[in-house]
Amino acid sequence: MTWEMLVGASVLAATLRLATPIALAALGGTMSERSGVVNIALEGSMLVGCFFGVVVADRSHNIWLALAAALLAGLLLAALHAYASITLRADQIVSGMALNILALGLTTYLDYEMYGTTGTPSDLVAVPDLHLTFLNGIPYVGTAIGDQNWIVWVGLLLVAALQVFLFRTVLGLRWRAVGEHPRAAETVGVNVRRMRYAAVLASGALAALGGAYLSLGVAHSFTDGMTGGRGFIGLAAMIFGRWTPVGALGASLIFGYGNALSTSLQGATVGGVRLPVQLLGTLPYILTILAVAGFVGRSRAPAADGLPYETEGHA
Amino acid sequence: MTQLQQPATTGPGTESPAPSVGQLTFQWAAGPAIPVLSVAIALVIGAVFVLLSGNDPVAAYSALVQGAFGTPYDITETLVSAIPLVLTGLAVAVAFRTGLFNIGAQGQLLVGALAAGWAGAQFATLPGFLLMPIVILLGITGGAFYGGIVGLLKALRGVNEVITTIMLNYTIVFVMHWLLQAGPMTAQNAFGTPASTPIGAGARLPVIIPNELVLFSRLHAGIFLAALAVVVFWFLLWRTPLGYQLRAVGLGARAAAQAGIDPALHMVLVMAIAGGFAGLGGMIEVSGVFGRVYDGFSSSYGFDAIAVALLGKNSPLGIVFAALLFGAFVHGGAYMQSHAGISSNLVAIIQAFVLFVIAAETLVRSLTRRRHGRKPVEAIA
Amino acid sequence: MKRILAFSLLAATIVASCASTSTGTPQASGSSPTGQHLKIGLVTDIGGLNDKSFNSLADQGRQQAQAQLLVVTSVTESKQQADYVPNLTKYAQDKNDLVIGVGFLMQNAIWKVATQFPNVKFAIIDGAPTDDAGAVKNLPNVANLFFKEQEAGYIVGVIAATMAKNKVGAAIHNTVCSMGGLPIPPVDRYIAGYQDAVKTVSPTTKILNGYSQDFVDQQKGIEIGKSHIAQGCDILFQVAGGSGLGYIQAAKAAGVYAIGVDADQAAVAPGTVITSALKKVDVAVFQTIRSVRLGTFKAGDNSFNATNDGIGFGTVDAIVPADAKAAATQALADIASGKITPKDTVQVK
Amino acid sequence: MSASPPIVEMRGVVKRFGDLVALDGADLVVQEREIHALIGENGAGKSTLMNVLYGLYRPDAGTIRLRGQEVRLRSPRDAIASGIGMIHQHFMLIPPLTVAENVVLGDERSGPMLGERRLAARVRELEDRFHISVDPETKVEDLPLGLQQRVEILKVLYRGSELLIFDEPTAVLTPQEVDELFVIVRQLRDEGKTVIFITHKLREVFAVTDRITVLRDGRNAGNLLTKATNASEIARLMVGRDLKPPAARTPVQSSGTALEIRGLQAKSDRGAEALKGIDLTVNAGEILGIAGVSGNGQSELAECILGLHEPTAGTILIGGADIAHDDPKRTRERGVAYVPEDRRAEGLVLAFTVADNFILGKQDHAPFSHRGVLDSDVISANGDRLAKEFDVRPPNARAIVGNLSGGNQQKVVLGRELSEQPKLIVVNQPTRGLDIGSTEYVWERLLEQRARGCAVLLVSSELDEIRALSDRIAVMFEGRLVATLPAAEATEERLGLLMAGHTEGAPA
Repeated sequence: MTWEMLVGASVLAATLRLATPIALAALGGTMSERSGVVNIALEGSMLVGCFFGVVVADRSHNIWLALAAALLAGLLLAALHAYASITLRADQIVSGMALNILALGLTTYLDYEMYGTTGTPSDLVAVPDLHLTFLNGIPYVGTAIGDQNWIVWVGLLLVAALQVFLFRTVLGLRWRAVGEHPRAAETVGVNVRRMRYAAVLASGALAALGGAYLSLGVAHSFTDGMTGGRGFIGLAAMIFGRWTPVGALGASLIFGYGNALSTSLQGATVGGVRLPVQLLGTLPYILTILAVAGFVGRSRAPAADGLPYETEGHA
Repeated sequence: MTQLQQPATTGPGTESPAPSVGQLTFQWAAGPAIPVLSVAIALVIGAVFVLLSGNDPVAAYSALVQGAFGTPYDITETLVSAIPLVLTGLAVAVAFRTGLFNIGAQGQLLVGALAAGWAGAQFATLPGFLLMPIVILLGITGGAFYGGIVGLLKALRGVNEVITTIMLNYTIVFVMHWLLQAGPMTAQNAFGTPASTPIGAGARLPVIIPNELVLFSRLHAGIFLAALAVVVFWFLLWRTPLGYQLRAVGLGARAAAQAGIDPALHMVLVMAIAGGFAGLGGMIEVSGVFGRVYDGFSSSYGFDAIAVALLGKNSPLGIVFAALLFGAFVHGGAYMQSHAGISSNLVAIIQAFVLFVIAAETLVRSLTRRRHGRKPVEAIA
Repeated sequence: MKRILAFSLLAATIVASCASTSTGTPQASGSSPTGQHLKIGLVTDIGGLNDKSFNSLADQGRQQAQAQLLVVTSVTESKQQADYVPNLTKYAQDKNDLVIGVGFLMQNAIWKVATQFPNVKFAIIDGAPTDDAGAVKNLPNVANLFFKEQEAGYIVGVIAATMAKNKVGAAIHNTVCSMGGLPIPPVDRYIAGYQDAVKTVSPTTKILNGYSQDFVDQQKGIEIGKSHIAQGCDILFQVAGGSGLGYIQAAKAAGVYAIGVDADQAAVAPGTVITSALKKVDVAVFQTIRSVRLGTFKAGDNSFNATNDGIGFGTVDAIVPADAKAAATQALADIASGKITPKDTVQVK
Repeated sequence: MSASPPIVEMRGVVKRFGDLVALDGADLVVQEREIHALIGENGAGKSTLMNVLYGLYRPDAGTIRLRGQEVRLRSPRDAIASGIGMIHQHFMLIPPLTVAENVVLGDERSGPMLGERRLAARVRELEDRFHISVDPETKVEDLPLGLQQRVEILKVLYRGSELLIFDEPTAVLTPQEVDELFVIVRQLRDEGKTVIFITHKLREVFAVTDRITVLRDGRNAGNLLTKATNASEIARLMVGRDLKPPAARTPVQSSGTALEIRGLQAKSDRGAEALKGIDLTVNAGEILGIAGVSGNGQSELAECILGLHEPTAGTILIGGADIAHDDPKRTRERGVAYVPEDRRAEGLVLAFTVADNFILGKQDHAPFSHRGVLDSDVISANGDRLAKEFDVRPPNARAIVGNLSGGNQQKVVLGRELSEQPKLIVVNQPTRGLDIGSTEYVWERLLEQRARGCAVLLVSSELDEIRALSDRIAVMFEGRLVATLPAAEATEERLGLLMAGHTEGAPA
């Protein structure tokens, strides 16, 4: 085992790449739960984002349309969740689970119908990497961040923007108020339902951006179930990050780092003993548990998180 | 002393109680009419999808039903598919009853299976009356241990169980790869199917339907263990002080605490119990179906379990029915594909709609409740 | 259901007499036009029809048979490992003439079901009937369809080594690498043959190997790929299903070369995928169905290897020099003649 | 006054919730620049009527006129736009937000960005104008309840309301705070505002209001001029009968120390020093009242005794044994009963039945369980018996507790806690939010226990309650007991001063 394997520039670069989809999902979760709606359909939103982004990229050869389609798909799935949990006051967990299953079934089904034998085409338009050539000469930094995908940077920007939005703007204040005490917000004229709809839709779009990153930014193709549970890990990152965008990013980075290590440590030996490659795979998960147990401990959810809200006037 | 998930309150009043993750209080007591209706609505929506895919919904559903219940063999296979779902469904439900969201039934099932598979192979030569209890016990203990970790981390460090269960689910998948591909449990068998050494004959759950009755049935004695587990679940929760305590913590942690029921302790207990149910499920699959542990033999029992528990309203009978429904979907879905040429993924879509409509059922319920005049608690003052 | 049946019958009748031109399959001329329609069932493993690997290839073989032979076929996807037995049993109960299981995970299931239905023929891809104790028990009604993956790996290894040695195109670092999904034998046999070829053809070439620990997740494949490329690797051989597509994508993004697996993956990334190590599951399925049709069904081991065109290499990209291609063709011939026996255990882990 | 139309005129308002008729043709007429009391027992319809006026509920029948104009108020937004503001009984504040954020929420007037400092300045300006003082940059969750109420008032003033509705505003305040509130309310009237003051406390009606509307069972029971009426008349109108005089106290019968606390220290959940060395004793057959403003350590004291809160120093002796570090289970085994402050969150499992709540904490021993199995026959018989004995209405032990009224919920708590002959009862705010009838009931039960020889530690911020029940009264201020007086010496004025921390020169 060498330092290069643990903290080399390429490990950092991989950390960022691997953290990005998690962070986007976690960001989506944060926005939704800050308004008081638990959205465990993030995984589903990511997956439909992956798939429909690829479909439209294939049909239109226009990356902007493809991205828009990805976001729209995630948003539409979230809209179902919003309708169920806000309008119908359905159980938010059940609805979210249902939509995850739906997303997996639907994308797998359509993928087979559309690309069953051939796979998605090889000439898909994609979201390019951003080559920061001026960093080339700088050791470490150039390798670490010089060739990241555009969506990585957009994701980082979104973290900053949403942190400011939630905690420094008027709308953010109302957003949080609705998640903490919807009655109080409503008595001062904040439209709880509209706010929550916006939040859930936003969360779907954010998760779908994470999906689009995977399919259009990274893989340039679609395979069934390619999100591989990142939406759920994003959920964990949201809680670990204490329902703040910056916290969610931090949690995602820890997870991404563990994941990067499980790659970089392959072949490494400790005291002459080779690390079994299978066990390296546990690194990101164990690292996350240790991090949460070690220095974060309990975190408090928004007070009204997961509670359906009944507008008084209709009683 | 204990950390509670109750929202902090300002003045003396709090929000009126509303169902939340931890407070799924509704029961099948209100009768199965609404779930049955929900399933029907979901089937209609599913039919639209079948139509859109260019197939005949009537043919599809008749193949689905025929595949699941068409012959005695199919019925026994539907039961075989339902057994692990019953156990993992109980694992999710018992935690829900104490206010915890156990996404970890999947991992707990795998640990139970590994523990049972290890014991069954390690003591393979023991006679059944000795070996079977050991294997059952190890399966339960393995799952309970893995679930208990979640409870302990929550009790001691306040770690949200959603995080731990998700992470532990993934962790065990990789540990299992190692154990069964290149680790201490790996069997030396032909062409390297990653699997453990076969368990001894005494650790096998016998098939309970003789060939003369149903030819080649796989229905094994695990169904009795599953039935017993359902009874234990019911008895534990509604007939024992411990169950009372678990439900009290789930529905009112602070009230339970002041009455001398330590929520932290009960969170550990309930996660161990949940893990025990799931672990037993893993043991049953190893002893009743496979005879050894195959790497990755369970891809989704633990996740379907969440749907099963929710669909079954966390009640014993509800879980049995929900597991049977999902078992029928699994087994009948295969037949639908081979005989009606309909993608098995459509079954997943229909399952999703069943759940979704169940979720939206709250609407129906709240409408009926409103009509019967249960006023909002704060409405009068 | 009837509609589908009727349509396939019609199609089968029309096509049955036509000579096949695809994928070097022997012609279906032997089929008797007056014979009964055979019923064939195919059971995938949990990878499903959409795996773009052996399940998908097996299904192509089935469809080809449906089109060219006088057979009625259907397919069932397995969702869990516990489904193998009932899915095979249902086909046997429904009086299929041949039931094909895809993948070594079904070895025990095929043994169980085949012993119960001695009058039904079975075939298993990548395996042999295995009893509950894990011992291989050949059965008179089961054909075991084996592939010598190490031979396919060896041949593409020859191409990779030749290019690396001669520093062709982007391959300038004299380093080649491979990535498996998990270190399990069917994966490692490919990698073993590949490494054996490189060591034989170009002993100075550096060899790297890694595992994505996954057969689905593309991003993990990409990360291994990036890590390999950073270490100088410029020819990447993937043996990891969907995850391997990510490995190819990493090569494409870096402008280096990749080698596909199982199916011909040239179309995945033209210009990047220089060739593919083929494991002709479709051929094996088609031939087995045909053998039932012809009455030449052979129980026990059926090896698909260099001698019978069961393995091979796929479309060779234009960048590959003629000498490399010639060396590969020669290696194929040498393996077929027994001059070369590729190793089947991985040397560079 | 007849020159201009009344600022509020509600006529024939009907509001039903399912089968329950909350308002049955209620009228309310409020003139401009007056402080108008809306008085009635719990369930009389006061809050419902105000929620209709505030746009939270839509009436099933009736009209609302504001300054003669008929209006339809569909939401609080409409009400606010019409110049109506409500100071809610259960504060509509968001604990993790700052005072300033709470005040401006929904009407931020600051462009898209918040600009915390600008907001704070704006709120300070408002505070200066109405002589209300609270730090705008503190988080609401860090404020005592009295100050939180000021935030509620600021919220309403910030929105330029002309009519302010105070919904039971004194329930959580100390006498000093009540007086300060009255000053603020009068100032508001003098600034030209109109105030509706919902209460069921007669004293407050006479202290501050100009005119009175009495509601009973959703209908008007009387409209009176404050100056021209008296307490017994209003009480009769409210209750529909004459009130019993407060039960007379008999002298302490027994002696012997039931509870002895020495040097008790504890930190609050937030880590602040909550108890700074408490010494007290409670004798058998005695009620010791702990008076004080909420948040001065009373809850921590009660919770330390029970074992819900870990003391950092000191001893708690019961029967000679130190129970300071025992958990609630062991403490209760020593005969300690507990009536918690927040009965909905702490006292009861709302989703359980009445019968199940009666055995909370007793579920694991005889007669309710034997060898780890619950005895459902005994549990339901016990439920029926206690429901009857403690007058729970409806007298159905299978009813879900969450559906009962506050008074009946408290009866369930009492039934559970008092039915096993405890040696010591720790009672925290036992009548908060209860109507007169229920309050009387709770008091009687506590006095009964005292008569039986039980020691009672009564924590209450209601001076009436403390004075009506206690044999001795200790006053708590900032984590210390600043004085302990015999009940006879504890005048309201003296207690009030002590509660505010004035230990010196308190007139006897």
